[in-house]
Amino acid sequence: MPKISYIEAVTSAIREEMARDENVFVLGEDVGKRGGVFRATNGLYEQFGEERVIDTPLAESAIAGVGIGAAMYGMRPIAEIQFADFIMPAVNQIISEAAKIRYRSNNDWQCPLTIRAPYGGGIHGALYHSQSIEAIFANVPGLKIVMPSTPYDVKGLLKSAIRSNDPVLFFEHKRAYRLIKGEVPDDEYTLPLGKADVKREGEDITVITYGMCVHFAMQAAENLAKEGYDAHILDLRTVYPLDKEAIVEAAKKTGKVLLITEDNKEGSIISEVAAIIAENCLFDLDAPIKRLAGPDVPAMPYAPTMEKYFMVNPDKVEAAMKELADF
Amino acid sequence: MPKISYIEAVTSAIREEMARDENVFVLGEDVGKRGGVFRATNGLYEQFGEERVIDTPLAESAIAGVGIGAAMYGMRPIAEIQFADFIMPAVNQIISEAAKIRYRSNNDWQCPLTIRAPYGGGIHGALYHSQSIEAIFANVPGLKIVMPSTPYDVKGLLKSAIRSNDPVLFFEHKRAYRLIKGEVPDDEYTLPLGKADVKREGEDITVITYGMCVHFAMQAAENLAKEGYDAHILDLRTVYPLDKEAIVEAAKKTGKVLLITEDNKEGSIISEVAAIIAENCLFDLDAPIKRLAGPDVPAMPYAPTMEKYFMVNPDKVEAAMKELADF
Amino acid sequence: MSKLRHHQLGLTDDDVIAMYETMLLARMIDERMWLLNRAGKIPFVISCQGQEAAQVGAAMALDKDKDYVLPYYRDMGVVLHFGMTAKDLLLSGFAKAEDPNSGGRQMPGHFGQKKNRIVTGSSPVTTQVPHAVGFGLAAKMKRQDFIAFTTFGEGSSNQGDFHEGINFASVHDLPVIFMCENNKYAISVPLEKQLNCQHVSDRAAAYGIHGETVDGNDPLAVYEAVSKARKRAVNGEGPSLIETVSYRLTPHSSDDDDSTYRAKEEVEEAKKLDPIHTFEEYLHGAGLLSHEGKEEIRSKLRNIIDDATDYAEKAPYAEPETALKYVYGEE
Amino acid sequence: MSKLRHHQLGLTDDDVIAMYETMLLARMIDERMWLLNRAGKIPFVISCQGQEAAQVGAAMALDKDKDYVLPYYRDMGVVLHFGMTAKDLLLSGFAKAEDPNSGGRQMPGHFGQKKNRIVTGSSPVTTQVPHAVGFGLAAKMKRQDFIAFTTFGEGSSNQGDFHEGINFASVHDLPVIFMCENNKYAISVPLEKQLNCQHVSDRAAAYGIHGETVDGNDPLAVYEAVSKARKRAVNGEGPSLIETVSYRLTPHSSDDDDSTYRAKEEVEEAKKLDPIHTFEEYLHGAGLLSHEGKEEIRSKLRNIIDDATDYAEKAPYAEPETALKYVYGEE
Ligand SMILES: Cc1ncc(C[n+]2csc(CCOP(=O)(O)OP(=O)(O)O)c2C)c(N)n1
Ligand SMILES: Cc1ncc(C[n+]2csc(CCOP(=O)(O)OP(=O)(O)O)c2C)c(N)n1
Ligand SMILES: [Mg+2]
Ligand SMILES: [Mg+2]
Repeated sequence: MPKISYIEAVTSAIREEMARDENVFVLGEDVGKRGGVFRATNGLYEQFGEERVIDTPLAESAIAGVGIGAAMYGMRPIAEIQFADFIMPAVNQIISEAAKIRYRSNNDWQCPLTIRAPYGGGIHGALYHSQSIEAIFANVPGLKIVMPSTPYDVKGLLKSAIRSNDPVLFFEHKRAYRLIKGEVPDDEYTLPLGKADVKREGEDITVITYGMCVHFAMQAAENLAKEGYDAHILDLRTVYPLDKEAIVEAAKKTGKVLLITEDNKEGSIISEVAAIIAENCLFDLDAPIKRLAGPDVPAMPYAPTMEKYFMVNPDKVEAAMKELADF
Repeated sequence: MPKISYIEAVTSAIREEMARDENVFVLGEDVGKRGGVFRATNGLYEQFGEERVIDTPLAESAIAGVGIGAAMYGMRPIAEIQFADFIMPAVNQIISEAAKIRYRSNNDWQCPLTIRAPYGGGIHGALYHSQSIEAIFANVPGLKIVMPSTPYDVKGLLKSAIRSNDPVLFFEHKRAYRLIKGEVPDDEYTLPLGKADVKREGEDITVITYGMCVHFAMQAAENLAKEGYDAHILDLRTVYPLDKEAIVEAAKKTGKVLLITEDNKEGSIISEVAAIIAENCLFDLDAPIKRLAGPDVPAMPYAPTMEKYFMVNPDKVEAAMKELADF
Repeated sequence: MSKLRHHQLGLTDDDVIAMYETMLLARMIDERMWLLNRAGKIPFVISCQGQEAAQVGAAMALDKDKDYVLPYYRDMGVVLHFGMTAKDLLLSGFAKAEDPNSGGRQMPGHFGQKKNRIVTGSSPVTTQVPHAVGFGLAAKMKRQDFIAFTTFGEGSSNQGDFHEGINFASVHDLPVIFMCENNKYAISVPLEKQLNCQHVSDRAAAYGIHGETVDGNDPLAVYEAVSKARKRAVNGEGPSLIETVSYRLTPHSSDDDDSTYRAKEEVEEAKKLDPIHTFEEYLHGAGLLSHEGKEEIRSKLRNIIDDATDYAEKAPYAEPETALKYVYGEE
Repeated sequence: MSKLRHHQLGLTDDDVIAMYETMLLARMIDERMWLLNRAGKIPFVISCQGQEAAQVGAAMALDKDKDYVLPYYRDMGVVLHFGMTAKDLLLSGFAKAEDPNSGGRQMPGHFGQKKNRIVTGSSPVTTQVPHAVGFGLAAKMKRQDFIAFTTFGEGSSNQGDFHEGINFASVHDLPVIFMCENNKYAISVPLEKQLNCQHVSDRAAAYGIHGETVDGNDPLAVYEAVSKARKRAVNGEGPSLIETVSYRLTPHSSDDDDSTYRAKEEVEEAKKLDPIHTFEEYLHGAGLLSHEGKEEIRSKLRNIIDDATDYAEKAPYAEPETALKYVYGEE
């Protein structure tokens, strides 16, 4: 199988879906000639023309709202928000509109819209180009939130998002774009939304996480394996609504659970994961649930000292895993 | 002590703060001549004039954003969002701006803004006049979120919010406005932000909740007391950042914990409460943590059958408490 | 050629009688809703009263077999013309399962009915504006000759979505008609505290598009403006911003008490221009509507509304646990 | 009376030399930042190049001891005039603890310095527009004679906050100047894909306020427009929308490659109107700047920048755990 980068997986998923279905189109800021500021839509303008790869005015509420309208008509828009941090002006359209269209119309209308946005830190992006913003939407029934960690998952899940008849927020880790490479089959495939994935089987401790932290955990697990600790790693992939069964199963498997997010700790995705475990398999636990996350400060500073202090990294993950294993 | 209603506590807190400090002013839709659609600002226009009780254009992002600017100058604006559901267009101003002003300026600027909004269901408000929306903001360091249950708490906490040098979201339960009455001293007092409050001491089970559900739990506790069950009830009051110490103490006290919110369950405030308990006092628990919440559907329907089905109510609370006590 | 205005606009006598009937039906359903509300039978009403001419005049200028409408909560006149029935509207008022708008999930006034191309709406104002632009974009991409028509109040024209949506449509010359139903109040806040330009339609200049203000009490004036806007739209000449000026004859909603912020005399003065009456006079003057004809129409409509009310009142609510349905599509 | 334009505007010879020096200082700091970026010493630059005339011309028309400025990320010329120093800016470029804007927490270009009434800014565009209105509201409520001045790009004039903010200011006649620095691009997206009106200032009509477009390469034209706007503002005549038209001479930022979306020739053409050169020519023609005088100024500024660079490079970063500070105020 060929190895491609995380961002190439994004581009090829979009390209294939656009070729497959003429109702699929892309809209966003700088997605056309420029091919996106990260170049995720690179080449699509040339291949599909400016009518299907639309450079919009600088206005996120319109990007989402126009996408919603087109989706209700029957198109399958893929809206790009340039940085996840800039999704905020579109929150009303996403939460009040996209998420509620099917429900409020008693299944008469639907909104097959995909919103993509790069998120995450560790790239000197400072307060407004580094945030994890999924928690804002992770209490909004009607939405699905996908945050893949590998090129394989990116491609399969992005295709499913585009084909889904419901709105999907698809958050891509911007540091993973060029850093993470992986095997992706040439043949067409999709992966189911809403399903977590065991990325490593293990017996001693369970790590549940998503995004870049999956890679940190995998790396730490290899180091710890040499010391005789065997980690089980569950990649949530879809962070809302969560795959409760997979979470409970993974927690029960080892009885020691470490939850990791690079988001601020309080009120994050892993809070709900902890709640699910505490509700469903408390008596299977041999240690308190442990959470590793960013500190509760507004966002990641620019200066390298403070950015590093904020960020979850492989060392912090390894230390937390070891501490839990030794509990 | 005189008994006043929940909404009278709101009005009198604002009136007293406006009288005390000329920098305090009110802005929002219909807050002037109309005195607010719920009449929370009743009489203030007459008393303080239209310059300090400002009917704004119908634009929430401006209400928040203009409030932020005025607050940075040194004013103490109280912005009313007519229904909490309509805070969505202001999310960018609240999350990207208000919450981060102190941090991003390294303590050079600050934003003493209070945003009030009525939330909550059970008033035939349907999908867009019934929601609990606190979870959207409960992952945003820099904000404080207050959701009081009694007139006494309303008055003391709203005054503290107005005097706070940081932005505070102050969510008032609209069904409580006229339904809930309570004693409020004539003398000036304030209550600390960030502190939960034990509303009932008990030994058998712990209920942790906020807003209208506090009253449901108190009512259920009285019924259950007759059956010999003694409930301990903690009112969170400030739902972000949470009062971790009080939560852990309350959980430890009985070892059986019921968490209640009228919000959708997944990703709600009580998810974080569960996580805190699972992290800090797992071995003190005698039963799995139990959560009672709204179902994970976009929002509460209008038809009375479905609205009732959605809503937490005293019967559902009593049943859940009893089940937990019998565990 | 006839001197009658409606003939000059290409409308037949039957057309204007139909126009009148739809206006009157909207008014009479609205009045029935208030009665039911005051009798404690339905929890909420939000009215079209005073805006029927703007709504029906505009709707009749559209192609009701092709165009998509994204109405706001007062637009009973629009949805009636587009195929919603009195029964549908009463079912919505009573929040019954059979309500085609939402199955009783939303308040009345939250219109939506896919088979009639009435696009589902919500409560937060102005969100429908970018949606309409999305429909316009789809028309352009799919080379279809429908247009999208959306409405909102003058207060709502101050929301960011108004600006962002119209700007997008203007850059791409999309076939969309934006119609502001200026009724002088946003709940209690009068026009002059909402905006500082003379006409809401002055805002068209910000987008380089056609802007126009017409008398919202005159259905023929509105018909004319919207007809021309539709022609421009399908010819690729881009969107238009039309403002209809009228007056909100009722309180904002059944929860409102307008005596706290406006004088009775002001309302009485506005009632003199009530479009139902002024249009009746026009039809009378044109020899199309006699006193008896009027009474006949009224009693016909009253029967329709009586039947609809009966039906809706007796219809069942949705089962409680159906509240769990349709969060996501069935896979 | 002198025929020299600056004299007619009430500016002394010293004033225009100061104007030129501030423009040039901004340009030279910006150039230094690019060198440091390309040398791998600082991670990010976003430029003022091409907009110095608009920025300094405007800033000099304000009262720098009273007014509040809410600049956007390119406004180095504005903040320099309001008292920020080369050292401050280099400290920000290097993200050092002593950076007065944010203590190294924000990227360069995110200005803020309370003592100079430079209001802290963020990355999401246009959020500063309603903030400026809030300062204007405070001025009115507290009967102070300061005004608020805010800037943004033409792309950013399509955000909802532009509309909502200016509308609010217009309804309340607040002392605010909204200045759009139109540099023809929003990253890669050219003007004609951003908006459909001829001038961004046409949008003033939507708010019934004064709108005006001026040559952004001419600091005197900008000075004049902003002076008049300030006068109107303090006289209670409300806000103004001023558009300065120039060109973005650099890529969008140090992360951008503009060759993917615009022709070299277009940039070269625009460089002929580079305000640094055209204003030099004006001063030369006025007999105020000789070749030697120019070199003297340049070498003075170069020394200042060298010192600032040295200082900033050696200055310490904030300690890691200080990242926890200032989430909330100390009680
Ligand atoms: C975003 C938002 N904010 C506030 C409200 C509450 N609200 C409902 S209608 C209304 C006034 C609307 O005025 P206008 O746009 O003039 O329409 P009208 O009701 O006069 O027809 C307000 C403030 C809302 N529905 N949505
Ligand atoms: C809300 C938001 N969306 C997107 C961005 C990313 N972004 C930064 S600058 C920019 C273009 C701004 O163009 P313009 O307003 O014309 O200002 P210019 O950079 O040309 O001076 C974009 C899209 C942002 N900062 N904020
Ligand atoms: Mg109105
Ligand atoms: Mg620009």
